[in-house]
Amino acid sequence: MDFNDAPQEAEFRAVVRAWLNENATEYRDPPPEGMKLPEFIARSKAWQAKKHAAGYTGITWPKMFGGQGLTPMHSIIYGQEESRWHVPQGLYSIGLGMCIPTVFTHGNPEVVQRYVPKALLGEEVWCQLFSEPAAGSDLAGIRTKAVREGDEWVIDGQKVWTSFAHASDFGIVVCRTDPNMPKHKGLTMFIVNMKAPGVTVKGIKQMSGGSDFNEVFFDGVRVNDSHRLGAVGDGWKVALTTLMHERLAVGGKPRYAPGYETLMKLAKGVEAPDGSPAIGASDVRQKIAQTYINDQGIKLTQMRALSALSKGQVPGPEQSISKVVVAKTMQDLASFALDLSGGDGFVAGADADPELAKLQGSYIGSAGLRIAGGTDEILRNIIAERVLGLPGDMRPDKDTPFNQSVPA
Amino acid sequence: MDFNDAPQEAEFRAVVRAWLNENATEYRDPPPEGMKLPEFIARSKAWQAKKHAAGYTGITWPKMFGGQGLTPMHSIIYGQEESRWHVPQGLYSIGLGMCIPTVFTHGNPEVVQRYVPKALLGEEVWCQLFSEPAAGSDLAGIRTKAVREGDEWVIDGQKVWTSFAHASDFGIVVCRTDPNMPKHKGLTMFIVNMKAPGVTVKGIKQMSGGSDFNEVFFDGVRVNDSHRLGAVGDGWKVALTTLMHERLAVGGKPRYAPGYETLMKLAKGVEAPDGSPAIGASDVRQKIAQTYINDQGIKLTQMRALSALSKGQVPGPEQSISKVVVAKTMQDLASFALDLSGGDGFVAGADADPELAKLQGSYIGSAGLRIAGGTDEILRNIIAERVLGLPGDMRPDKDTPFNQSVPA
Amino acid sequence: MNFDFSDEAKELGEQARKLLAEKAGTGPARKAMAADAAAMDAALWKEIAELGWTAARVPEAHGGLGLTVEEVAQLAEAAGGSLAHVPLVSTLLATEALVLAGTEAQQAKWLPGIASGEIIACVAWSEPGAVSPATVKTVSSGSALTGVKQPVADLAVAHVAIVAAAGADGPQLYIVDLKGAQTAAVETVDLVRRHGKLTLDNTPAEALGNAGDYQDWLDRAAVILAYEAIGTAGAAMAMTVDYAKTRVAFGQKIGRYQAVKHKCADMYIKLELARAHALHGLAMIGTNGAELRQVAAAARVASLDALAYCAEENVQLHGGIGFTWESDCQFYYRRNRALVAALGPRGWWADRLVRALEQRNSAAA
Amino acid sequence: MNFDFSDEAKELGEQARKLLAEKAGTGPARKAMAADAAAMDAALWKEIAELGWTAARVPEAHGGLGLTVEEVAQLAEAAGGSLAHVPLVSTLLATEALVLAGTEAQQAKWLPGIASGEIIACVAWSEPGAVSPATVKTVSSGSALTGVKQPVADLAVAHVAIVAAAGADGPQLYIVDLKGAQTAAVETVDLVRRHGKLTLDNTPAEALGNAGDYQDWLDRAAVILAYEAIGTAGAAMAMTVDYAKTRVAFGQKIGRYQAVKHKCADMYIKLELARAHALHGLAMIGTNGAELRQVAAAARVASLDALAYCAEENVQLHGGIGFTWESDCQFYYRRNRALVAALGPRGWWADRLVRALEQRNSAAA
Repeated sequence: MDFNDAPQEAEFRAVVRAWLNENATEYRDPPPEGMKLPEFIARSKAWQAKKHAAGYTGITWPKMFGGQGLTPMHSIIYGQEESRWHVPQGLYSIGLGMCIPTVFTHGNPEVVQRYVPKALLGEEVWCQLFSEPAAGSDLAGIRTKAVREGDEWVIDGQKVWTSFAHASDFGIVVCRTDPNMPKHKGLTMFIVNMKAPGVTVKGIKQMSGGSDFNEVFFDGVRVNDSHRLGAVGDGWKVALTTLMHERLAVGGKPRYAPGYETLMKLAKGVEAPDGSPAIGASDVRQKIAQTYINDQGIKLTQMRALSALSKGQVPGPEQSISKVVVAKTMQDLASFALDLSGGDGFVAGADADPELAKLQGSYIGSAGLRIAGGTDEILRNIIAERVLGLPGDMRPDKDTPFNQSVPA
Repeated sequence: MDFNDAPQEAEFRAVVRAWLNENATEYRDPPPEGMKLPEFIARSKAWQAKKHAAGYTGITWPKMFGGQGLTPMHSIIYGQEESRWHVPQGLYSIGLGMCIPTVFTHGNPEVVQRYVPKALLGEEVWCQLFSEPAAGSDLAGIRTKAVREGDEWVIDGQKVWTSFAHASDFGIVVCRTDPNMPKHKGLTMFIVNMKAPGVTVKGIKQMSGGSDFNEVFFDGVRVNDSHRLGAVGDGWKVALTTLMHERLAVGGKPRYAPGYETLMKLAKGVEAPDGSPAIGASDVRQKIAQTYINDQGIKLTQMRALSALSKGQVPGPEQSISKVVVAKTMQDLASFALDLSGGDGFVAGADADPELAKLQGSYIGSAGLRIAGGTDEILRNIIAERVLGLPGDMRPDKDTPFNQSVPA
Repeated sequence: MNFDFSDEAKELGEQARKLLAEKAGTGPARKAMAADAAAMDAALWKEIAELGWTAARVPEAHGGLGLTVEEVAQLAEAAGGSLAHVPLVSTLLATEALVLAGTEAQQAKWLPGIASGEIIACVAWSEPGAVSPATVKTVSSGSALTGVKQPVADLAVAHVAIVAAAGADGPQLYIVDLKGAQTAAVETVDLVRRHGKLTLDNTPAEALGNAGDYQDWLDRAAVILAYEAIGTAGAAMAMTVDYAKTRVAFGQKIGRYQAVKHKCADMYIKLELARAHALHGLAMIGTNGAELRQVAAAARVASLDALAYCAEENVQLHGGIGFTWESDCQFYYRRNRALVAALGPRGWWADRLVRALEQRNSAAA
Repeated sequence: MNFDFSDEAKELGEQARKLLAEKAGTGPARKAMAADAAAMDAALWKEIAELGWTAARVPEAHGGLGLTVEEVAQLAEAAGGSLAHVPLVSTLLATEALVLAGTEAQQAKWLPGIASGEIIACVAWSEPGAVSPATVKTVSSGSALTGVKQPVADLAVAHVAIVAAAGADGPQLYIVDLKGAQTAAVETVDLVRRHGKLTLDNTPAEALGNAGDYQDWLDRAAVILAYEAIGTAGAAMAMTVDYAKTRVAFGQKIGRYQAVKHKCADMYIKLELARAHALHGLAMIGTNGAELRQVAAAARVASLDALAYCAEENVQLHGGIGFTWESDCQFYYRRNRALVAALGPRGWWADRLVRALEQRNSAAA
């Protein structure tokens, strides 16, 4: 048992590393703080084009769609190596991770031809338009409607929690096309041009003060039927294939989030109730141990999954525990550490100690992380139902026509 | 604000105390261990007769049923004073606390006349026959059936968790009299003679080794219609009035259960990881504090309820939190304290330290306490629904005829 | 047995909740959050003073109403529940110190102004590097203090500060007239309530009682702040419960799901435990009960537990919308941190509780 | 990356689970619980020995199979899951000590008999008044020990005990031949596995390695026992999940209720965290990894957490029936206490984890 690369993995890693050493030099240091969106987009496009030319885009995609036809392990190794550099990240993760696979799986040949290459090259940015104000955890509760008019569909409604909508050229959008069918059955998926008339994007400010998401309003937006993905009424099935990719992406502890080391360091400098350094207090030590167990346990669980991938097997269900453990551990750690710091843990902004400011960010950010990509509650349902085989919750509206459903 | 008796309460307490000082002298010390049932019954009957003669039975009952017509506060004060002595307890608590009030509320005059006085005097012992193997938390799932034959009903089925069934002369039993009605609507309540042919009582041994409950089997047991309590089909409503009394009874920490003081004492004698006495370890101190907060908090919450009673008001809903807090606190404390004691916390029976043996009893007993009289889960439902007004769980079988109900 | 608020206290609480439901709450809190907003709602403060809330605890001899700590608790809970943008709790805490430990002259100097609302008072125990009220680095020369106090709630609008600093027998309280004092605003996690930094550089100060009085004041402050926390936690719980009754997912109100329902029940359980201990604290203050030290600590710990849980799970049960800037969830989530900082953390108070139990045990032995 | 059991280890685990599902489990455990039952299932032990499980870890030179600790872990998990009434884990723990620290002569003396199953071995570190493996009051005169060891699992059937006692550089291990040793049965909370008291009164003993070896053995024992706990916890979880799929209340299977469902999910989460650390422990043992100290402690703590939670909530989710003597819930509930006692409590191991992190940090600095 070991954590080493298999020989062919080591070889690929060496090639990637050499290429990055050659080509990523300008990303040695973190980018300047407060970069504006246009510059971020320009930098992202430049890097994506470079990667594309070198054959590091679409690593796991079939070659017929411009991919490299390699294994998930190759993709992970590339990602691990790239993450050692401060290359621009995020702009394409949803488009290439979720949208375009849906496009090439369900789109007609012309559409695939038109959109996939430009997306892979980074010339066009994509977003995913699924969630709505009344359809969050219950994604099939979508109300945005698409009505057919000849060769076109007319979309009206509102989407929410859309990352990079403001930077996107296109999106995939799930709409209700038949409200007389039960909720999961009357949905259809489309490609929509985010610059089309009637599309309005509005940033959502979060509790943290940041704005990572948008609301998107559709007001009579027209889409040609050729831009439909999958059959009319099959939108739920199509969306599920998209979401499968999300579950894999949402997982470990955010890269810079404080962990047990933060608490160890902090506890050396503050006092326990008896006046001695808090690092000697057993409640502090128990918290350090529990945080180590949770965070490190998730890392190791991910390594179990990687080992399965490395052997060409399908990973077990164990990685489904990642986010629910990581997010709550972050919140508990931040809360405990800020408590421990008294008034200093409360003073913020320019007046704050940088470590404590990070913990404050973590305390607030973790409240969002416990929700984004599936709430703690939904994830526990998923573990219990999909992993342990327990029956689902009662779903009184499952078989009712959507427009006749009365909430219980 | 104070914890003192109001003047008329103090007066009553003084009278009670004087009477007990006079009459309870033989109960100054705990009874010998391992007393057999017949002796316990004999002692209980003797004490009940003495109380009855002095006017301390049925304290809150209407005078027309032989009660004293006093307030709940009087009853509580009597109970507080009595609990300072080791008088026999338990044999009548369900009969007089739950069964007989149901009898005199719903029985016909002859039945009341026949049963209530003897019960109050302690001559006849009563038990309550509601729960069944498939009807625990979901009490309305009762399958024991009663079929009418002329003036009689014939009962067949099985009850479970019946305290003192083996010592009882009579019981109140809920039966399904119409399986074609929805589950809550086809039930009827009867008085049953526990010595009647066809009644079999079998003790249930618990995980703790003790045997506080019984199974009761009914095999063609005949009951005259005059012994029906309430209308045919009203058994659920009648049972609810009985259960209202239970909710009030199930509550605080068991009298001899270990609490924070136990942990304080224990932690002086064992070592923390650094070799110093564990009482100085902050995780131990946090556990002491949390246990104090929970146990003492419940005591104080009960005092809030008593204060309302004392003013002639209806207590608020806050006492509904009692059992769910107390039982889990007991389990957590016992687990923590046994952990802290290493191997000594595991050695049991004759080889164990008496304090640790008590904690072992508490660790095992608390697992039962978290279930008896409403599981933690049911009690949280009750708090959320009755106190906070949240809607109930989905109940797919609520309106289905009982005999056509298919579990979801 | 009479373990309950007096009818008078309940009535004042009713009045306070009613007024603050109208004049305070999350709407005004949102306005107060703006960077250029005033450091307090002066109009509301005026109304509060006119209603006699600041006079409640001030003895009649000094122009007050001479009411009990029960009334103070009712006001603190109402303030906490409404997030009222006024220095009410700060002033009540300072008043309690003056009532407890002030000389006749000190009371005569400060209390009439407090009663009338003209004088706003704050309390300043916290220091950079201090994690609890036990740690005080500010030094006293007898008649002047030197040190830094931060974060101090409502410092910007206060006229007088009750300051903890080293004394002959350990930390104790002092009175510092803020006229001309060196103060600055400090940013905090709570964007509504304003906090400041008080730099004492041989600043004139008068001792307020002794080291024992400081400890006694901490007990009383813990009980009063427990009520503020209970108020805030209760408001967060109410917000959650309301949402759970109306929000629909998967065809049913989310309040039907046990995961949601049981968290609401746990909020209620934690709140009732906090209420029990806080009320016990009031009873002990009212009767000079010997158990106050342990009871106050229990109230502090239980109320912080209730607040943290209600504030955190309120966001959680709202889902995505609860994490937006537009949602009111953030007010309770942020205030949670303010009330931890207001008198030191859970861990220190839990330890103080156990110390009190140990002392009682050894006294009994 | 190859962070997984070897195929060989998996195969042995498969074999073990299959045999023990047939020959052990709660039915035999219930028979073993009777006061007059034998202290082990001798027929099963014979079969186990014939299958080479006791030989797995013994070097080929001493008549064993020379397999790795991965096989040991698989066997421990299978034993834990089946509650098998045999001294398998005790013997595996003792074997690990002999393999780790035994001289050639010591290995030659004991390991062949262990490999063949003729010699049963137990480990005796626990003492009255000791809360952790750090506390050892038993003294050594060089060639003999004096002290009391209790509770010792499987003492009644063992031929040799690996005993912790004071050495020159702190506690260390010794080998005590139990022929003629003064032993007695002690009652424990676990009614299935038998424990005993070993009274050492100048009893001949041979040092087994040094103080450092004792610490290293503790790490390995923690990892092996983590697998036993994972096995037991997994069985309790499986019992809960099975029940939740079939038991009906209020017209639906109780597994549909989120209160039930989420507790099952939490069982799974805790188990997977324990599995991750325990597997890490195996990897560190296999590669002599420097991080073993912290990893073993993490595995111990995480596995105890998983076991306590699964055992306790298994009773809870069964409701009344789960608290009866007839229910199998009690086996896991009681075994939980046995496995805490088997190597010292959560708190001590959590502290050891942090000490290891601190040492790594200061070494890195």
